[in-house]
Amino acid sequence: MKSETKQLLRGTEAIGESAVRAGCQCYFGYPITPQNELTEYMARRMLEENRVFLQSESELAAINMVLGASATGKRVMTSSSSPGISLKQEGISFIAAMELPSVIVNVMRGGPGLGNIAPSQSDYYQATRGGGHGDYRTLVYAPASVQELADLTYEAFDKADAYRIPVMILADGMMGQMMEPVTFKTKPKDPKKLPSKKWALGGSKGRSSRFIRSLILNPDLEEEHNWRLYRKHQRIEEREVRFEEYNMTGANIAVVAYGTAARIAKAAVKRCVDKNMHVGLIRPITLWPFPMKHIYEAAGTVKHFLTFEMSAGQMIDDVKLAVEGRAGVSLYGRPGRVVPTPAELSRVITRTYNKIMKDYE
Amino acid sequence: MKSETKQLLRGTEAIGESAVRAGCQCYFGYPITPQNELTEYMARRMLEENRVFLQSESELAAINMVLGASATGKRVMTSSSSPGISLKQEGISFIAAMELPSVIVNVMRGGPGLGNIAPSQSDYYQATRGGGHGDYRTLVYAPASVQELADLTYEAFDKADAYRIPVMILADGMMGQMMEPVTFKTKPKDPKKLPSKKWALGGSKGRSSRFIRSLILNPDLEEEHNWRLYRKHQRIEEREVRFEEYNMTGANIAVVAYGTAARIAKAAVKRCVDKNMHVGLIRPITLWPFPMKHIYEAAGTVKHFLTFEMSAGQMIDDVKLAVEGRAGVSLYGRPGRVVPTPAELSRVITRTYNKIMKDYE
Amino acid sequence: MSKVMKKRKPARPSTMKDAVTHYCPGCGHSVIHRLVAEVIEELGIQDKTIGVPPAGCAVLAYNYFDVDMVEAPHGRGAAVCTGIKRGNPELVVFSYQGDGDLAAIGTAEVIHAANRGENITIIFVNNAVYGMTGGQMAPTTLLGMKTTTSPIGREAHREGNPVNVCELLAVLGGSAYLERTAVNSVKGTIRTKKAIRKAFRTQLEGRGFSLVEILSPCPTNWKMSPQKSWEWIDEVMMKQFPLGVIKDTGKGEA
Amino acid sequence: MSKVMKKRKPARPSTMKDAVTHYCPGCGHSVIHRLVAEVIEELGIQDKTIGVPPAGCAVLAYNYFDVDMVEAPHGRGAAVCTGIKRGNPELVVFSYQGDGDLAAIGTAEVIHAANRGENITIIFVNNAVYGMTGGQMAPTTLLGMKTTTSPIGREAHREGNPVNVCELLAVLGGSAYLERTAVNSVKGTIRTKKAIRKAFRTQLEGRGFSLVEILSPCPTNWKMSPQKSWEWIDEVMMKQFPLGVIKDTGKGEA
Amino acid sequence: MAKTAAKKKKKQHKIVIDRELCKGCYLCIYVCPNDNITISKKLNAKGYHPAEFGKAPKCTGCAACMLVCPDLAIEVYDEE
Amino acid sequence: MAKTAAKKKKKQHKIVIDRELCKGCYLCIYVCPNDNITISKKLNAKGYHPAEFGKAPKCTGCAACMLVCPDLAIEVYDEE
Amino acid sequence: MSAKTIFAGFGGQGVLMMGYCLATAGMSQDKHVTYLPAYGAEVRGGTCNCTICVSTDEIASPIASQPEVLVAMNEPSLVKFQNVIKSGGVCISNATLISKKIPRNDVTEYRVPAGSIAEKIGSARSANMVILGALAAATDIVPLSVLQDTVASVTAKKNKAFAVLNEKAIKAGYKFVMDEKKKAAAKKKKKKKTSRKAAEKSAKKKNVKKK
Amino acid sequence: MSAKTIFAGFGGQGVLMMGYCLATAGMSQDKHVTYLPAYGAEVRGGTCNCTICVSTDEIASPIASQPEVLVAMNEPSLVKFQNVIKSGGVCISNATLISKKIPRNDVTEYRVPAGSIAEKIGSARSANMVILGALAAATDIVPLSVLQDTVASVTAKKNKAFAVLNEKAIKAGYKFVMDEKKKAAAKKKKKKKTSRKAAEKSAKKKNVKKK
Ligand SMILES: Cc1ncc(C[n+]2csc(CCOP(=O)(O)OP(=O)(O)O)c2C)c(N)n1
Ligand SMILES: Cc1ncc(C[n+]2csc(CCOP(=O)(O)OP(=O)(O)O)c2C)c(N)n1
Ligand code: SF4
Ligand code: SF4
Ligand code: SF4
Ligand code: SF4
Ligand code: SF4
Ligand code: SF4
Ligand SMILES: [Mg+2]
Ligand SMILES: [Mg+2]
Repeated sequence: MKSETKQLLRGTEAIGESAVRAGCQCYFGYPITPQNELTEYMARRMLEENRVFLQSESELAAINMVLGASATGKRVMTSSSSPGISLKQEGISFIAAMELPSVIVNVMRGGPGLGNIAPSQSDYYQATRGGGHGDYRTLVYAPASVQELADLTYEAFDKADAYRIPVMILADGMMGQMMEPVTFKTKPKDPKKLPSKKWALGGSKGRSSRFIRSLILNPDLEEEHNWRLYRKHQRIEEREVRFEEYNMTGANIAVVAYGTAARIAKAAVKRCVDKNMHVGLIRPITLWPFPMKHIYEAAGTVKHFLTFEMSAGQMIDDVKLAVEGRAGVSLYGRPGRVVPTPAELSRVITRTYNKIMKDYE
Repeated sequence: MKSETKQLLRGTEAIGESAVRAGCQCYFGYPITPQNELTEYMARRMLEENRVFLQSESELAAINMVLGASATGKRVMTSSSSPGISLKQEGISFIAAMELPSVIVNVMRGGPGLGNIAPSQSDYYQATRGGGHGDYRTLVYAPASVQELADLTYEAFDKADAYRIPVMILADGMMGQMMEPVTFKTKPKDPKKLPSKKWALGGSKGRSSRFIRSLILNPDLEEEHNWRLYRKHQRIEEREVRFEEYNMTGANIAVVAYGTAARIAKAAVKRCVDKNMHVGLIRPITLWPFPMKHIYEAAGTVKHFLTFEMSAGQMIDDVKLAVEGRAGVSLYGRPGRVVPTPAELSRVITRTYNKIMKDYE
Repeated sequence: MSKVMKKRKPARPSTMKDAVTHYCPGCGHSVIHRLVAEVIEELGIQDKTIGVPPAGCAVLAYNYFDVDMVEAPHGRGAAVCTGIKRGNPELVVFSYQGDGDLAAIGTAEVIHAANRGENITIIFVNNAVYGMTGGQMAPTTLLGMKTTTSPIGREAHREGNPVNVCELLAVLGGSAYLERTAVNSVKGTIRTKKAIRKAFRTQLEGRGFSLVEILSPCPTNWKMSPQKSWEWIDEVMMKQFPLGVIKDTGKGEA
Repeated sequence: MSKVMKKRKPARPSTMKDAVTHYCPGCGHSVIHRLVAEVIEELGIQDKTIGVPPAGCAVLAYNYFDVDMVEAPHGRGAAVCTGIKRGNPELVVFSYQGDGDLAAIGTAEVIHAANRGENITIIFVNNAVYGMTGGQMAPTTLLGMKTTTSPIGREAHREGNPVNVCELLAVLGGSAYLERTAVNSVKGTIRTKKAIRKAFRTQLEGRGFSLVEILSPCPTNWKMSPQKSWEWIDEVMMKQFPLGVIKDTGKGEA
Repeated sequence: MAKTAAKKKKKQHKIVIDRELCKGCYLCIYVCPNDNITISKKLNAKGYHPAEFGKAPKCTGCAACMLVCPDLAIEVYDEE
Repeated sequence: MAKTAAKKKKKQHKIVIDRELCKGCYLCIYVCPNDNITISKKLNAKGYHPAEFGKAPKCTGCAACMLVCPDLAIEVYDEE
Repeated sequence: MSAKTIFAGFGGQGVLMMGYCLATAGMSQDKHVTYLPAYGAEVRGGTCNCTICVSTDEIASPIASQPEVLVAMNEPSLVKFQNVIKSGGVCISNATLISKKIPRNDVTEYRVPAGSIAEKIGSARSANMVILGALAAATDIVPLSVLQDTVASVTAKKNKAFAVLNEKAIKAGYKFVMDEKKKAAAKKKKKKKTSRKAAEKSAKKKNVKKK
Repeated sequence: MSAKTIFAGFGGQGVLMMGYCLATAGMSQDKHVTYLPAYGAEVRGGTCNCTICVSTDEIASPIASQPEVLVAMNEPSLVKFQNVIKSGGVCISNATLISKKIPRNDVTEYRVPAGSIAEKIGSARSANMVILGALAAATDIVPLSVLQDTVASVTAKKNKAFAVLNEKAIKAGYKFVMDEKKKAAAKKKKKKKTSRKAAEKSAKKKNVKKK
């Protein structure tokens, strides 16, 4: 898996291999479908690389092992799927509060409850609003191909370190299980040569001791801490927004979709374009920070935004927040983990298109 | 505590006593400040009433005990505070998916992480968007006085049963610790005389066996299930919205605040009114469903909405979603658990007011 | 040969639904299901029993058992049972859990249910592996055993030691009846049924927490034929997990 | 009397910060802090030690210990230590946990850390009660003992039995050194320090999981004078929690 | 078992295997003391070669096969 | 202990209690074999009546008080 | 009318009981009341306090950033809160334990030797009731009689003898402050007469200080 | 060009390996490819399948609701997927295990006795490779040579002898279908000649059925 040539990789493997290449030093995880292959991949690869792999007794343990390893400055990752990510919420809140860099992969399954394991996007709220308690955010990447899974996982480690924040890779069962050609574009990093972290713990040799904690009993200091986090979040909102556009010039209707849904959406939009409709696609690559400004600006000319989500409608909140009433916003949701075909979706787009354009005549 | 006369009660005690009066049959909980007094109150009272109190080994265990007892049709409650509620997210997602009625009290503390225990409102997202995985909602009450804590807790049990949904009481440390006069207006319910639940488990005597589960492997059925939940949510959105208004007729600026923040806001608004400003207050009592329609309509005349939250800004999303760009929306957030005084807040309102009115001149 | 032949008591107890299980050929779950169902039938408690299936290969147990059932999140069977039983002491409550479910993620819940002496019964299926998720290491995976997450074989210093659940629970004050059996022989199957009956009786007598740990083949993830799996239980598993009654606070007969 | 007097080795070890603790008068935590700090000082490991304080009365331990520390969420000390130690085998890692923290919410984490033989040390302060949250029942609360959540006294059938943590962990393959001591006498304090030293040594020798369970007074929540608390440990607590080395897989001297 | 069988010598026994329920684990074959069970050459609908009651059975009705059959595929019949 | 003290008979010992560090738990009083420690009548800033080294001490320097003092309030001094 | 009172002292001084009695007394007069303990078991030691608001109107915040009244049962509490008392407010301190005076001129201070008064009556533990009586005299939040009834009914459940003691203690505290008031009034008169000029001077500095 | 193929059968029939080889072959030709296994370890038993898409354009969905090609290795798989094949598509079935024909006229069906062919060659386990060869003949997704190279490099890691077997198997499968095609073409010609009318009639019913 070390060559820089194109290879056919499963989504979960691409994540794993990229993590190894990014210098991930510790992986802690607990099995859950549909991401078992990632845990299994790490079991093999980390052993090969003489790094740390540990199957924890639970997701709770895993996220707290992440907390511990990260506090010592290690690059560290964990992965799970929806119910397991729910169990990690307390830990994630702590990690965010303590500003510990970490990479968390959620290969979503259908919820709520045990749900099922077909592709789903119903953890959007949890990922973007912080399912845990308190004012915090995690940087959320939503890749739409195995190549992008690989690329964004690699970057996630750098962003986590740069902002001292948990970064989430949000994929679904299809992204995780699917194989596609992948090329690793950069050289693997040697964990021993990563820049050192000034804040990290490692024994107080040659300096005074320090501690990392989230308990701040003094309300004034706690408020200060929270505003500090807030300002960091604002910096991230300014700098880290990513999205992809397709055919947006002159579009009357913009479809907004991410991940697997965006792939379907792109094909559906193409079909519509072939039929001379002015339809475009906005694909947020970061879900938080969400491309607010961009969609706001697009709302100056776009008449309607159709969000397509494999959920009962979660991202639509962010689209509406971005649009600020300057254009219509509607939802095509498929919360049952039945991935629609491009043909189906293109019919939905067409219907919406005709209706909107009629209103405008 | 059984008399119907006015008595001085702590918020946590009012919740506990109301639960007992609502016929709560089982309480499962784990200590955490600032709601220990509720757990302790239940320890005493449930024993007196010969009902079930159990201090569980953890919040995880507690929420799953709730799941079990609720599946047999019992009226059941659990309570915790922010980190403990985070730990319960997986269970809440299951309970929502399985449509099991239950009452969950969150006496919020300041987060993220261990944070502190001063009054805070930073679990708004978690409560209203479902911090757990999947498409689900919980009905969320945000009382602003000890009397209201008592009243809404009592009702929460009925609503939970009526909609087969988890209902959350969202309070903060101040609401939980504070004592105020309380009158219990209705007679205590005898748990033995509660209407029976047709769907509940209890052994298959005289009928065929049944089961309750959230695993729905067939994607079509899972989608159907999710849409069914969605329609239920819509019904709740139509019927269960509650809010209070103060001085909204002719208001140029509306302050939006809930819970403790709303008390401060009301006093601050009064001060402004005394100074002849046209300022009103909207206090959502249900956070989900949020008074969307009402605020939308208000936005026809109100020029600006100032949300005041003891967080870095969470409810503001819902206010913006309601306003749809028809008026300005801004935030006065205090995420440090420093409760501002009415005087402070009235200065903020005044500043905003002057600026907005100038813009309109 | 042409004599009139009469069907003996049918293989399928009345407490099982008429469904084909999804289990792999030779899987121990199938047999254990039947044994539990037979005991429920024989004790005449079908209409007052509530079962709690796990997340694990037995996740669909409610499709097979003809009793009221409610699903538990992964590992929380003991807590769900506690909720049911505390609220309804008159019901018979059991959970059915795998070794990942009970001995990994559900450790705290089972220990505290046992410690409190919750009057419930747990059917604990130890197949030394996470079956449902595809053969990862379980707390009960044996030293040296290769799984998808212990690719070069489990070693104590790296992956830790196998957990002996019965011995662990025996330390706790509230555990009343703990036995380990195996379904890898005719005898073992008969013994297992006896143990299950004893466990339910323990509950019916109100004596507290009962658990039967059953060594059970998972031919699929062990990558063995069913027959070889049976032998492996004898030859390897039983060394780590000796059979027998680990604890019994009562005198009652089996 | 007017002779020249010289201060003996000062009471405050160099491994403690110059801070006044927030603990109540007579609280065992204060003493145990000092003992741990002294051992760290004596072993010369101050600059390679990482401590993990709990949620519990000792939540602010990082204000007192002069070593690197990182806070764990309630109950997760063992998991946090595992993360640190696996990533940094050269460091000395300990967590400091109360009985609610370790024996209730943190049960699974401590059991599995012990079972894996994580090479870490746990200082386990058993004061039979949730101190920080105001005196609720802990897993180690004694039968008959009244707490705010066992208002008529703990009874086994309702609130369950006290949990003997050392005895439970002793069953597990990876636990190397387990001892129970008490800080309710001069002798007990000396013995406790020895046990703590032995536990850290166990880690330094790479022998695996070590834990010292320390019976510790909580005069506030026991509603007793400090002196009465000491006596109560002798007269009541030690009956349920006998002192001594529960497990030691090595031969090394104390 | 052997004794009982001897006593009831005259009574005949047989088993019936539901070939569609059978998943071909062959544990029945493994336990049958009299080698009464064999493997069918034909696949069933699930794709397994089901077990078959042999041609020249010496069935004692011991029910061992039934007891271990994970898939409730075996029923034992006794002479009236 | 007693023996050692006897041998070193001529050396004197004393303790110094920091009255502001003391929280008044009186465990030092409880353990001192020679009843050297008493309770101050005056409160300290924290509101406790601190322990005080007695007027006629027979201090053997055994350090029992120092060892059990939870609040590091006691230092032992030995004659040079 | 709306008045916020902070009661502060060591744990064990009956600080929360004082607050509870005042709030209950207010409630019995159909006033709006809130009682807010400084919760925070998460930190042990230090002072303990509670804030009571009694008002004829709805109460916004049960927190007092500027209380009208401070009751300080020990010195650290006095130090902690002395600067937040509203200008023109009242400070009642337990002079048995507190030697300091409040370093402000815009606050009326009553230094009540509650400990010694209580001891004289029969039990040092009634010091808090002495202070409650003092409060009734020093402010108009609730009348003495209402306070007495409240304390009687609140403590009725406990011990009869104790109830008698409490009543005595309240009265004693009340009397002490009334006497002080009289003295102060007398002094003031005297002062007025003797040195009008000096008074004017000091008024600028000491402002509202009436004692 | 864009073609989706579903491979389906029992576990153990090498279904996933077939899919992997096809996808790899497509990739080696710089096409866009996706490989999607029907994951779902959460349910045991039943059939196992995977979907491969090979395309000159970006691939939207790796799921095939209407695959161009179905490879059915056992009867349940044929039954499960026979109705979703795109009209005009291809169905390759393992005739050794499947006696049924596909009940559609708008699909070209190749009934390849892969099991027996493979057995003749030397190992029944190569049945999947026979089918792969058949696929190369029946469709133009990837050329035979590319498929052969791919299989060689994929299986190279394993066993040399096995590689030789595989090559033979692929060729045999290829040949089988090519022969069938020839036969069909011949038949068609004949049919055309002999009964134009009948053909026209049946064309309405059988439509695109070319065999
Ligand atoms: C919170 C959570 N984590 C992980 C999973 C995934 N999961 C389902 S079953 C299982 C383990 C099954 O193993 P075991 O309990 O031994 O049962 P078996 O399948 O072997 O019978 C896991 C990890 C889950 N469903 N929920
Ligand atoms: C998830 C979570 N649940 C509950 C709490 C509240 N909490 C803090 S400490 C504690 C128990 C403390 O008891 P123990 O561990 O015995 O320590 P002690 O204070 O007695 O030393 C609890 C329940 C928390 N902080 N986090
Ligand atoms: S995977 Fe193992 S445990 Fe699961 S059904 Fe198959 S054989 Fe049984
Ligand atoms: S509450 Fe108990 S454990 Fe906590 S500091 Fe006080 S005495 Fe110590
Ligand atoms: S035991 Fe049952 S399933 Fe197994 S081969 Fe025999 S009949 Fe078939
Ligand atoms: S009943 Fe006994 S003898 Fe007859 S086939 Fe079954 S195992 Fe063999
Ligand atoms: S032991 Fe220490 S804190 Fe306690 S009374 Fe003595 S000097 Fe004071
Ligand atoms: S050193 Fe020993 S003798 Fe001296 S005061 Fe302390 S306890 Fe008493
Ligand atoms: Mg298992
Ligand atoms: Mg404790």
